[in-house]
Amino acid sequence: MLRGGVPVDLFPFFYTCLTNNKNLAACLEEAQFVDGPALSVLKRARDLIHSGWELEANPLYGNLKPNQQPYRTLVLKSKKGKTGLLVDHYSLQLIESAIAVYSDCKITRVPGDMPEDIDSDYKYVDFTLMEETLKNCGLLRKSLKRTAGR
Amino acid sequence: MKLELMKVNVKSVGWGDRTEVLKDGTLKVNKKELLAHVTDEENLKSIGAEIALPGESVRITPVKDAIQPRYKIEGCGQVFPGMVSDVESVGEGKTLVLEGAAVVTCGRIVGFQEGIVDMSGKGSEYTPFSKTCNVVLVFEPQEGIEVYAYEKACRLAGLKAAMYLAKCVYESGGTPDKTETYEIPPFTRSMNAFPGLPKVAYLYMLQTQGLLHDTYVYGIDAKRILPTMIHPNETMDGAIVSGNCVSACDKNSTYVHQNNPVIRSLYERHGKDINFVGVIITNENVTLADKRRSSSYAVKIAGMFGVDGLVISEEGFGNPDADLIMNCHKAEKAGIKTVLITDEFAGRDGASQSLADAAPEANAVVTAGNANMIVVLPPMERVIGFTEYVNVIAGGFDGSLKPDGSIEVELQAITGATCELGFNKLGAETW
Amino acid sequence: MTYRIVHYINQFFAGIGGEEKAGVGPESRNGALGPGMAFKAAFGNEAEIVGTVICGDGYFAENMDEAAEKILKMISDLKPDAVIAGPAFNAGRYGTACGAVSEAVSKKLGIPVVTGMYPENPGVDMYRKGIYIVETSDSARGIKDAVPAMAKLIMKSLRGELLGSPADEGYIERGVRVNRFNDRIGAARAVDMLVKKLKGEEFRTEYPMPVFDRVPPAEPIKDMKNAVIALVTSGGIVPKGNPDHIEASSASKYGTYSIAGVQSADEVAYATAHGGYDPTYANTDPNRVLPIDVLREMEKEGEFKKLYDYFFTTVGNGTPVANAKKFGSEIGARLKKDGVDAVILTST
Amino acid sequence: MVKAIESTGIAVVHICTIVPISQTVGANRIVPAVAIPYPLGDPSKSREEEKVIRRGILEKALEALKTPIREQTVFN
Repeated sequence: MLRGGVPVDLFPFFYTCLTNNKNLAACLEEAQFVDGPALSVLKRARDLIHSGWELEANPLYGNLKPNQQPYRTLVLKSKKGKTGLLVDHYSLQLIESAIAVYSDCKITRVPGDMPEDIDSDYKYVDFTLMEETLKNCGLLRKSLKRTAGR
Repeated sequence: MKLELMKVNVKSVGWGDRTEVLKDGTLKVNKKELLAHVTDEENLKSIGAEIALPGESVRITPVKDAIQPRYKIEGCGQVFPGMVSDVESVGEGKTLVLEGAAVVTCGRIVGFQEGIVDMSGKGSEYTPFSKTCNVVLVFEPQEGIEVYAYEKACRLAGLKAAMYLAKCVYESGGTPDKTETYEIPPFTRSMNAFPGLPKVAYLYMLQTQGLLHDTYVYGIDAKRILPTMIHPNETMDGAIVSGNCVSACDKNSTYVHQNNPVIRSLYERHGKDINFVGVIITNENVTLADKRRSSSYAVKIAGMFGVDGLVISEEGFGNPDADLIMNCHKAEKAGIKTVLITDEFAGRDGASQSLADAAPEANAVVTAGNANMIVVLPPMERVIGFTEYVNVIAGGFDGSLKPDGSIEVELQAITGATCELGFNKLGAETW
Repeated sequence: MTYRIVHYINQFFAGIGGEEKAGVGPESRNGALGPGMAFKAAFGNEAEIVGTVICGDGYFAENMDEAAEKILKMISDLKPDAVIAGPAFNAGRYGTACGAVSEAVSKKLGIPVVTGMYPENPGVDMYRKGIYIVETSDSARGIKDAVPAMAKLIMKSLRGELLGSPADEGYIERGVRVNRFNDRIGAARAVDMLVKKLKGEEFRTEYPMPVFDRVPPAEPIKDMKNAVIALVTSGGIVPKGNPDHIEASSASKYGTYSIAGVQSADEVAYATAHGGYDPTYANTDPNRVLPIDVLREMEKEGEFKKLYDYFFTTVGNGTPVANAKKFGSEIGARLKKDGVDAVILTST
Repeated sequence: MVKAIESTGIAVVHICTIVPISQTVGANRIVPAVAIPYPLGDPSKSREEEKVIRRGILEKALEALKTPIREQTVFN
């Protein structure tokens, strides 16, 4: 079986990407696109974690508040083969606390609620923050470009 | 390693024929020469230069970085190594400092970018850069260049300008008003220097999440480093440079890296209450594996040097809270006592959880304040930069720009307001 | 102008009677009554107690939502500018009622309100976040200190003055973070703190880690054979059909269901409402989460005396800490009242 | 929830799968459970065997309730 153009057996893990960012999804071999706010991405990830997936990257941003950034992209990994019901406790703890942070937020941003120009910037920054991780996990097919000074 | 900072006091800035510091402390700047020096036609369509002084009715936004003008006049290397100077190691010899001056760069890298510096009024109480005499550079990108190239061009232009100003002052015969000496001997000696005093190091966390959230050490993107030792004096020569454009309140601008208050405070107590043995830099990456690796490695270094205590400072919020807590937890488990410096995102009403992570070991925390607090900034007579973006800046929200020109924002929008290096007096308490 | 104030008190302070009268429902009377007389003196000409609303503590505890609604209506009918409740000192159910009434007044009427309690009153933990609770002593003997403190606070609020810190104003910490300028910069404070920590001297963190406000372990059960045990779960097991519509995640409520006579949480009568895990196993045999079957056996064998007649259930998945805490406080108060000795709480 | 109940003075034993989470929420008496979807059972066993497992966990829980402790304790 090929995944990202590479035989799966070469790696002990395979990865998946959950995102509500269309521009980012377009740069990936395969992405699970979530049509909804960032919180929906987190909840989808929680479901995956309960079925044995682990978070590759932290579910919170490093400098953007949930009430600013409408986009969220998560990379999860799974050990090859079926992992059954072994749940990664740390991932679960992280995703639950991230969900709590997002749910606590009084202002909810949804994709497309900003002027197009700024919306694209948010998509772009979401991409740049995950670019390195996506690359390392072999999920990235091409880079998202964005020119300055529109 | 010994470094002398030769400080020339700057009390005002004005344009002039020659770049120099007058007897009365006025920094005169030849605007044309300055602009010619920093020009970058390939990436920057235009560069404007303006002056903003403490107390003036001026707003600068969106501020990208602030840099203190410095220039090495003795010793190896030159300021901002690996960025605008050669990669040679710095931190030794003599460095001329224009104390009280700053180069402030202003450019819209992304549309939602924040960063307000008000030179007077309510906002000026919160930003450190209302107290400095600022030469403000305003950038417009060349058409068609990519965002990351634009960020880099802005970053380099600011550094060049800062170095240039200090260099001109030196060459025009500027004389220092005071000299500060910073010295820590080699480990073999420093380790035995003050028997009886606890050995203390500083664990210096750098924001390294990705483009527009990066920090550079000797020109290297710090997300690709393993935690390492750095001499505190190196930071004074600009070995650490900010490439961070997001979250104005708690991104560490290059200015605060150059003037790291933790390092200054540790030096102040050095030989009296503590034996300050060094600085460990570490990063704040996004993947869990990187976080685990870096926190374990950094604490291991601290352990190798047998330190008794660590001051740990964070940069940013959200997932870096996890790094902060890991660093703390692992250090305490290794028997090293820690004090953390962070800021809080407790919501506008202050009732939410301040940090995204917590540990019982984190029993000694200094806070730089709740960044969600709302402030109303009065209208200013002059605006440098672009205010139409204030409506969507990080701390702002729809309607934050009022018809009368005042803006209602979260503290987060104000540059350096909750600096997690502990640069300010702002804090928070439980009511 | 003279401000109009309404006072909320329980049956005891209204002079209706003690525990035997705790079941009386809400009523409204004109003017000041009981401790209201002391408030009246404290207010002088600035404010007037226009009415007193009374409710029995027992009645309130058993009919919380309905009682709060009725009381709120009585209060708003008196057109007050502000409300004072209690003080409740260390009376648990009275404190809970004062807290609930105060919170409702603050949220729904949007006027100033203050109550008073002893810090260990369970009402404090439940309501401190949303309202001002003046710290009082543990018994009614403290009335002479409580009244002026509460009066001062309410008058300040009425005049629109900003309230200062808990220490300055005498109220119990609400747990909100407020920015303040210190005398020294953060870095200097940090190094100072480290020096103290290294020397083993006392230091005070500026940000106490919230999650770790531990509760000391309760006393163990000495006589298990005579103990009443209650079953609580965050695994979301509910009577089939989920009659109270407990959410699959981020639950805003919990359910209380009778298991008197129930011998097993069988798949016919029970299912899970939890949205965070694969529900197949819990639905096939809900005893896997809510172990009624085995507990009944153990009860019969005399391992403990009795399984409490109700179980409490919610979905732990993504439920905000504040909600979980509120559920816990309410469940705890009820169990305490009913003489339950210990709780088995199961989570998935 | 555990903490709030215990703050009334009633002893609580928390039977849960993810012990670190239980520790974080401040439970004092913790008994580890089998797995998230079936904390007190095991679908791969027969119903009778499952009851034995369940009994074992619950007996441990009663034991925990009888044990005087001074700090957070996991009863394995």
